[in-house]
Amino acid sequence: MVQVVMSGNHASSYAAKLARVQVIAAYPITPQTTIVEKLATFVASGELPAQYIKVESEHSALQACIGAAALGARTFTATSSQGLLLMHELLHWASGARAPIVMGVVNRAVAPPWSLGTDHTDTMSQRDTGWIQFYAESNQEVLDTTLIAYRLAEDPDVRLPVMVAEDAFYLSHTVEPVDVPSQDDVDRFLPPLARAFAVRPGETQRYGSFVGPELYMEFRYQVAKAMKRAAHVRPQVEEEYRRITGRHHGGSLAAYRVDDADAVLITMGTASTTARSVVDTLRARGKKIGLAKLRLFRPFPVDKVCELAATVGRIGVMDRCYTYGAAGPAYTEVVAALFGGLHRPIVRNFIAGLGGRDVTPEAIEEMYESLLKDRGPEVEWVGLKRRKGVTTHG
Amino acid sequence: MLEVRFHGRGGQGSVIASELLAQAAFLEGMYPQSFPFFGVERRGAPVTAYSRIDSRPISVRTSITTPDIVVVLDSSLLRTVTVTSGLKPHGLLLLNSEGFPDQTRVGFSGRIATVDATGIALAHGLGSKSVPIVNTAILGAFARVSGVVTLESVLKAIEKGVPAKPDANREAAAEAFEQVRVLEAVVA
Amino acid sequence: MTSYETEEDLPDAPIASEPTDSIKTASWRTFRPVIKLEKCTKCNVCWKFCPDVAIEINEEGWPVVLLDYCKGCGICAEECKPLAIEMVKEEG
Amino acid sequence: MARLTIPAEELMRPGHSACPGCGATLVMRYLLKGLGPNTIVTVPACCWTVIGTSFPTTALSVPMIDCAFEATGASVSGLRAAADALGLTDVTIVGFAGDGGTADIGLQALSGMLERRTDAIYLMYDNEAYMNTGNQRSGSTPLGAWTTTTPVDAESRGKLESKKDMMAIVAAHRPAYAATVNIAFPEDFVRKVEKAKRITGSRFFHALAPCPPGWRYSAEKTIALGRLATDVNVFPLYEVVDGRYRITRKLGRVKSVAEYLKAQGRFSHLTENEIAAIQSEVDAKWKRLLELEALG
Repeated sequence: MVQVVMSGNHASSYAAKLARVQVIAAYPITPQTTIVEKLATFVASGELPAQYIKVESEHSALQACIGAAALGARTFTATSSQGLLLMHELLHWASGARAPIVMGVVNRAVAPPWSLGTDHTDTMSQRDTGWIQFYAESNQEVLDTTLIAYRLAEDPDVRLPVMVAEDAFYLSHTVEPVDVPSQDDVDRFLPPLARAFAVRPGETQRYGSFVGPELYMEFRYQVAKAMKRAAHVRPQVEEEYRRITGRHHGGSLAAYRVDDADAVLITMGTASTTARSVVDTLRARGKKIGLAKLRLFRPFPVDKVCELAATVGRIGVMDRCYTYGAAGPAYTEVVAALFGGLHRPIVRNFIAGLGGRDVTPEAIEEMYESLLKDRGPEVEWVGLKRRKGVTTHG
Repeated sequence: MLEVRFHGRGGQGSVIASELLAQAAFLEGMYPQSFPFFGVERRGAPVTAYSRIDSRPISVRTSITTPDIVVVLDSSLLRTVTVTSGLKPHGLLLLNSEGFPDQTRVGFSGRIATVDATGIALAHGLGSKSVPIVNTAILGAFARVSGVVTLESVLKAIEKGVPAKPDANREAAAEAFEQVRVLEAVVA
Repeated sequence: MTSYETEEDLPDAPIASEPTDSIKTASWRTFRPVIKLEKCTKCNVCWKFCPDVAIEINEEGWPVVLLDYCKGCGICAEECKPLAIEMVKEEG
Repeated sequence: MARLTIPAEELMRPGHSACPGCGATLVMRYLLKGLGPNTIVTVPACCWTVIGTSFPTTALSVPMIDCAFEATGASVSGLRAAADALGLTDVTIVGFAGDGGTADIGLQALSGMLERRTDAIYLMYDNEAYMNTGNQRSGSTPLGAWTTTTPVDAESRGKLESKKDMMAIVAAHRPAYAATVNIAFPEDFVRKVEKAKRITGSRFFHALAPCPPGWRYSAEKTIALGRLATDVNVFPLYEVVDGRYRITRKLGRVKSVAEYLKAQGRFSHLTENEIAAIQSEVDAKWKRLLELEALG
């Protein structure tokens, strides 16, 4: 294991290389480009003997991976924002085909207006497509989670595609020290892909097929079951990764100083780093607050959220995204998770950091203060520039 | 509420038959609902279509599994499709065929009506020998034996509803109305 | 052919692996080709042009219509140079 | 007994759900006779999606991989890359798509595949409209043809635009091989497929697939109509090898296009001068093809 200062994007490329991916199909889009450029150098130098298909669109990128996965090759792709939206048709296809594809997504706002800044709208819009979805907080987490994603995707009980999301620029183009595991360690953790499902030349097999109303639900139920099993397989895989590398990123909902907390903020991605420092500063001023980093959005950790509500009376959910006509998607999922549980904490939704806007310590403090008040708006756009003071429901 | 199931082959006009029936029922102030079995229509391959007719707005949107009337536009289907499955015992089976089928083979002992819709259709130049267009003829017979819609509203529906040859189609329906014959139910 | 009734019967991915030979498309036809061997010159044109692979050539080289599958399209009769094939209406 | 003029092995099974007299099934049948069993076919949304029958059956003895409507070219590249990565070097990868799936929605993916020199075959079976959805006009529908979206009425005389010239578009990508094939000439069809099998690089086929319900003719005429299409020069047979054109069927006397048009219901509305306009277009294209061939 060696420590290298590298960007989040390169952390993704190194992970793909260490995973000995066999087929890469990718189309460039800011800010994902340095992932695929780095991979191109690995392939060109012979360090990574993969087939690299430089496709003419993201839609084709994912279709190429699905084709390759059908034959049993380990595949990788990466994209952002508009590219991910163009892939949408194939995202559903990949889960339906049980293709264990791993994709890096650099979260970026969707147009119009054009924006290169980070924003979770692209990946959140894919929450119904049957992909397992991780949101990383650090470059280290990007590398580790991408390797974990392959073990999870290829697990015989799972066999689902996995998305590893990282915030544009805060991770993708930010360099920081990253521990790079050795190839031997990774080979021990991640064996070659068993061609269980793969179609073989000469076989009478049709991969995809066509059904009427009598069997469609049953096929799709299998995808639902696989996603449920993924929730159980993920902790085991992450435990084994810790055993081999010594690193663990806190599971699906990573709690920090929540045990005696009056209020806890749930955050995703890089906002969690800043929020964690605010917890320490406010704790030092006697405020009993905590943080829970929502790292796994699909399958959604319902039990972990209910566990949190058992001890915390006020939960804030920071969404770096917004569902028009409703609320932030993470907030909506948290409230839904709690509805079936025993506890009724106050839950409030904070919309912040859209389009790459900084989520500053002040903004985080504002969220905690609002959360600690008895009455407040259900959804608050924090940091929104408006003439009127109060930034209430959108 | 009355439920009807049409059996035919791709290209024979079963779906249009169900739509024409809906139009006819509507013209008589009733509430119709007609829909095809959405599957793979291939010329020659078995096709099913459905109609519901009621005096009140129809309050269900499912496929029809226990029809009151089954209409078979091509009796060669009897060899491969159990056209009478779910047909209510006191229901009606209307067949496009020259003679009466052996009831046991058809597995239905209720009322059976037959009409040579193919002969009538070809006599009026509707469709070809291999793919006769029998839907309007069978609807004329339907008007007679179903007691649900009158011949007059069937003819009016045909006027506006058929893609081609409205006159020939109307004449075929009227002729089938005359020629249809009914075998009363063996069961009391 | 294995029957697939419930979710547990299904393969883990949507993979179909039974050949369509189990599907008899005979019911589609209203006409059936009848080959008059006395006119047949064993030229195999009927076998060659059948869209349903529903004509076989037996050991002696005669064409045999597989009535399980023939959809009665009539191409064989149309293309048969010696006019050895006639399309006959199926009984009612 | 006459020797078989095309390979005996059948890699397409009976029992599929094509319409009686379907040209697209013969396209598949002859393609697989030419390529043999070590072949993997990827198919987007098209008639063959349904012809291939529903679960649990499949109409091919070789693997068939379904893919999205717009992405056949990408599915081909993905399969080829995986085959190379997994050492399945001698398997032939084939994209098998309809005219709409190739000339319209799938054109970009095809262009990408050709530009990347993917070592695979892409065959467009051309029934000249979106037939699986009931005969709506595609870019490949010929001038003047009736379809459900180019009706014939006071304000509309069938399709107003000419058929998109896919062979020209593909040839501009300089593939290793491109050819037109016609099910009415199975020997020419299979010979070209066997030739293409021996070539590495991107190879393309434009296959005519007459369609009884879509073109509105009686099913038994599928082969006769296919033959006529070539004999009136509507669908000339030729191949393009490294940019050089070679016509593989030349006739002394060419029949008039009217005979071909009048045999199909989709053209039954055409007036004499509309037919004349089509005839002059056909003649101009044939003249151009002869010039291209002469370039050598």
